[in-house]
Amino acid sequence: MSGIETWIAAALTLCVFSFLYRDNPLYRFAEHLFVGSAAGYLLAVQFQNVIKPNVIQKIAGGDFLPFIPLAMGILVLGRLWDKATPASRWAIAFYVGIYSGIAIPAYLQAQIFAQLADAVKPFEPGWHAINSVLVLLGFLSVVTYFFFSAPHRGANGAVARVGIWFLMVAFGASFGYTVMARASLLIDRVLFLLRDALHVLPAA
Amino acid sequence: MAAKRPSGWAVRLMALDRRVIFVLIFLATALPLLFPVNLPITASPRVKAAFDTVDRLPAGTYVLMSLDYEPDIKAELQPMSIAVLRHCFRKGLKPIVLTLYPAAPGLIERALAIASEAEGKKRNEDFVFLGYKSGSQSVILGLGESIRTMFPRDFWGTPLDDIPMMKGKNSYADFPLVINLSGSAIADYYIRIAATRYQRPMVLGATAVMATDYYPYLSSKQILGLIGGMKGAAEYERLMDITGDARRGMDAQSLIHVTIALLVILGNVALFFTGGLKPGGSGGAREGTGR
Amino acid sequence: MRNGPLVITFLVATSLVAMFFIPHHKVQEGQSVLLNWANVVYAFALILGSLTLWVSHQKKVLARAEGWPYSVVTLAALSFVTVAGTVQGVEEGTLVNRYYNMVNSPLASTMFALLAFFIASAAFRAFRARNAEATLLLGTAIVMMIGRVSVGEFLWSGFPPVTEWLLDVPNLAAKRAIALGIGLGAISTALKIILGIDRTYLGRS
Amino acid sequence: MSDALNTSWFDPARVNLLVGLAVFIAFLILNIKRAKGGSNMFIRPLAGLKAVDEAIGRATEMGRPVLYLPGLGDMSEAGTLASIAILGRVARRTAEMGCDLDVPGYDPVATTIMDGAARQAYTEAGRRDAYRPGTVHYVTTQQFAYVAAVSGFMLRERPAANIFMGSFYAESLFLAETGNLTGAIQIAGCDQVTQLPFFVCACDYTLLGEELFAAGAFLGQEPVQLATVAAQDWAKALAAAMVVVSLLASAMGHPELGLLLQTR
Repeated sequence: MSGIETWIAAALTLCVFSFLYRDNPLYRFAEHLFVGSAAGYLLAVQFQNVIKPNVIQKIAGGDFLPFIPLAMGILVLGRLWDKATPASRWAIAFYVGIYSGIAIPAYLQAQIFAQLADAVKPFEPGWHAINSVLVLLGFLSVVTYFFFSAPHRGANGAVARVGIWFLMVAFGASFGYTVMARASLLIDRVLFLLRDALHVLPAA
Repeated sequence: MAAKRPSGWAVRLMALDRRVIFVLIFLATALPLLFPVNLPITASPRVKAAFDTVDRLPAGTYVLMSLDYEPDIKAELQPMSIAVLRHCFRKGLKPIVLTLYPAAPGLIERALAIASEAEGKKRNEDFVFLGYKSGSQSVILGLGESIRTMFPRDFWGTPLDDIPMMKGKNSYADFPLVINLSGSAIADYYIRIAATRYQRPMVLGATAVMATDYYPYLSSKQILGLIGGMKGAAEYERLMDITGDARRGMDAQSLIHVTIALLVILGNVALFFTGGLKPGGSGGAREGTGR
Repeated sequence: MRNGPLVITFLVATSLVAMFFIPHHKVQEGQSVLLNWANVVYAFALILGSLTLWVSHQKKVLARAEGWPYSVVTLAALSFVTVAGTVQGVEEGTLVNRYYNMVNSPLASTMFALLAFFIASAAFRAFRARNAEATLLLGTAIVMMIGRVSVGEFLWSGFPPVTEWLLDVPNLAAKRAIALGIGLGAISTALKIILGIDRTYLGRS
Repeated sequence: MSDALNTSWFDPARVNLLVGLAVFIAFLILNIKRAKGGSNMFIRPLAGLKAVDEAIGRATEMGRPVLYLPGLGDMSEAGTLASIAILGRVARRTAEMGCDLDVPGYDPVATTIMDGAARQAYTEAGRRDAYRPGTVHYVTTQQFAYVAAVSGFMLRERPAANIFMGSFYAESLFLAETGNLTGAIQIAGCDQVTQLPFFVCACDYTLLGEELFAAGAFLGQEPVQLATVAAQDWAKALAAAMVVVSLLASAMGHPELGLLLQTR
């Protein structure tokens, strides 16, 4: 980036940081700039990567199949007028059909079978077996916690309570672990301000 | 409420303005950057495994590198790219670099410039940058068949056939190692396609949050090493004996973590002295986990 | 006709489920055609959304509503980036790419970096050892935070293996159970739509 | 592809998935029959959902809006599909109570669909005229631009209740902390495991993981919807039993059972 571009980037960085003090005109400016720029960028990317190659260029090349999605796309725009809204449902129905159809095998394979296949791996010998048993107990107790058809009372309640302990340790671990990633991002931004914009730190 | 009168300092501490916390965090970030003490860094087994995998390759080996991240998470992955590229260059390996994100080429161009300058290497003699291609998963599949179909020209517009070092290199089979440094599900695609379907040895770099999700692939040997986040990059820099942005940030990383941990402890001490720890006591956020 | 959309959803969805089990190349090609069509529908929905975004800010400007000058900023950025990006493209070296690196990218990464501050304030305010469960959560979080950085290793060499154990054992157990439940919940949600039990998406009950 | 074109009409490696799906559909049909036959379908109460009514009530009293955030998932995320169903219920309540609702959208298709769902809810409550165009409105499909806009809304409009339902990612803590600052009642439901700790910390009530998918059924209390939750429970029990049985079998020297779960 050139000098001016670096300064603009630094100024916008500070506008966002000012949000930590409180909402203020600088943040509000950055927010509105960001919304407009992001929406525009997405439109341009969709035009360049989807509409141009998949519709315009294909139709220009004599392939008329893309008229089908084009027609559905125009139906979606029908939402702008009350009268055309029912027609837009056909396109929505197609789109929802696609993604609910994809979701079923995808979740079945990645979330259910993959997890279960991992859960039934035979225990390793020695110390590792203790960990494997703990993972199994944790798994069963958390599954019990998520049982909706039975109230959390009696034996069911007791097992569910163990499940909560496992959940809390998992949440604590996730929280602690995520701190690391977020701190890295902050370090990078402060490094940018101190080194690239203000030159307080020597260049790498 | 407890029988004893809540201590004044404890009550004030509990009502601490969050902006005070923000200032503390900012100082914990900026001070170590300005005045580094260089706390020791030891490499974890997973990063060591990644390093060793690259280190074992004989000079002249071609490595396929896919660097897939956009500027907003560059903090975690850009230092990693630079460190791994420098390692390849130092060992005389030949990285062929590409990206599947439209906003990434600028970052990668910079990483290549820094790494090649530091190790004295030249474009199209020691490395090739293919640039960006849209279609993520289909590109990863396509690389198994023909790199030239996916990337007819390099990033700067030179046809691949005019680059002597690309001669005879056209699919996964020509690369004894695939390296993917990724901030998204692209990592899954490479594991599924390059590492599993095409049986390529693979090293993965990911953000810290993603990293734990990929441990199972290490035990199944689908990936041979895993570099997680800025910390992983710092460990890699340590193994290389170089100092990059990741290592520069590690003191700050430690101090931020310690500050947050101390804040949690302080909050609980204050809560204790206001009697809030008694059952039904006041203070703290309302909680409910849907039980 | 009224049930037409329901029939469309059912037919499209069941064919996609079936395609998952049929590796025949023609079927797989058919699937990519359908996915391509869905991408086009998405692009038009994005145009629709952007139009409504435009209209809502335009209204604010015309009515001189509170904060209308900010809406001018949104409208200006939206029109500039859309026009430049559509005409010239968004690749490296284009105007929009420079603009993206100067505006979008620092804004996004700084917003992202603010999370470090919020994580600290949330930890201070909400991590209170009020009961056994809350104590477990905050204890684990502290061990993880200290244990995974240099200062932790410096204090006690046992920290890194403890953090690994926390991730590999209790964390794995809980996440696995949650994943199973989410998988089943997701499948049943999708089935409800396919079978017409849930019609909210069509604006029906 | 270097391998020849595939011309087979069934992938034998996926037969186990097909069986799994068939079993689940069978569970679903059985339970729907039970429900229609008048069996009492019990679902244990979810504290977070009982609080939804209370939160809308409070917002009405204070004359401030309810903010409903549908998550940052697209239509391929089941969390988004669940969120659409929940929005239908929430909109119905705000319509009945005469409370202002605001739904900023992230995914353009989901936004279009949710606009239809909310409009319908107002019509059913007999308050069609009260539905303000722009109640459900598209913001942008860029994570932190969306966050910037929603945080600004929270601080300026001060909604009395923030309801987060759907797939949330890194923005979870940003939004929940900002909402906490404004003193709103916050109820969250999220299917992204890594984000749950942040919601648990910063919100008053959190639906964990799959509770999000049961929420629509719970709010409606219609027998057929509840039956789908019961079917999920049956499947969970079956899965847990399979894990235990195959571990026992492999301990006795028969690891084959576990291999049935391998997929490709």
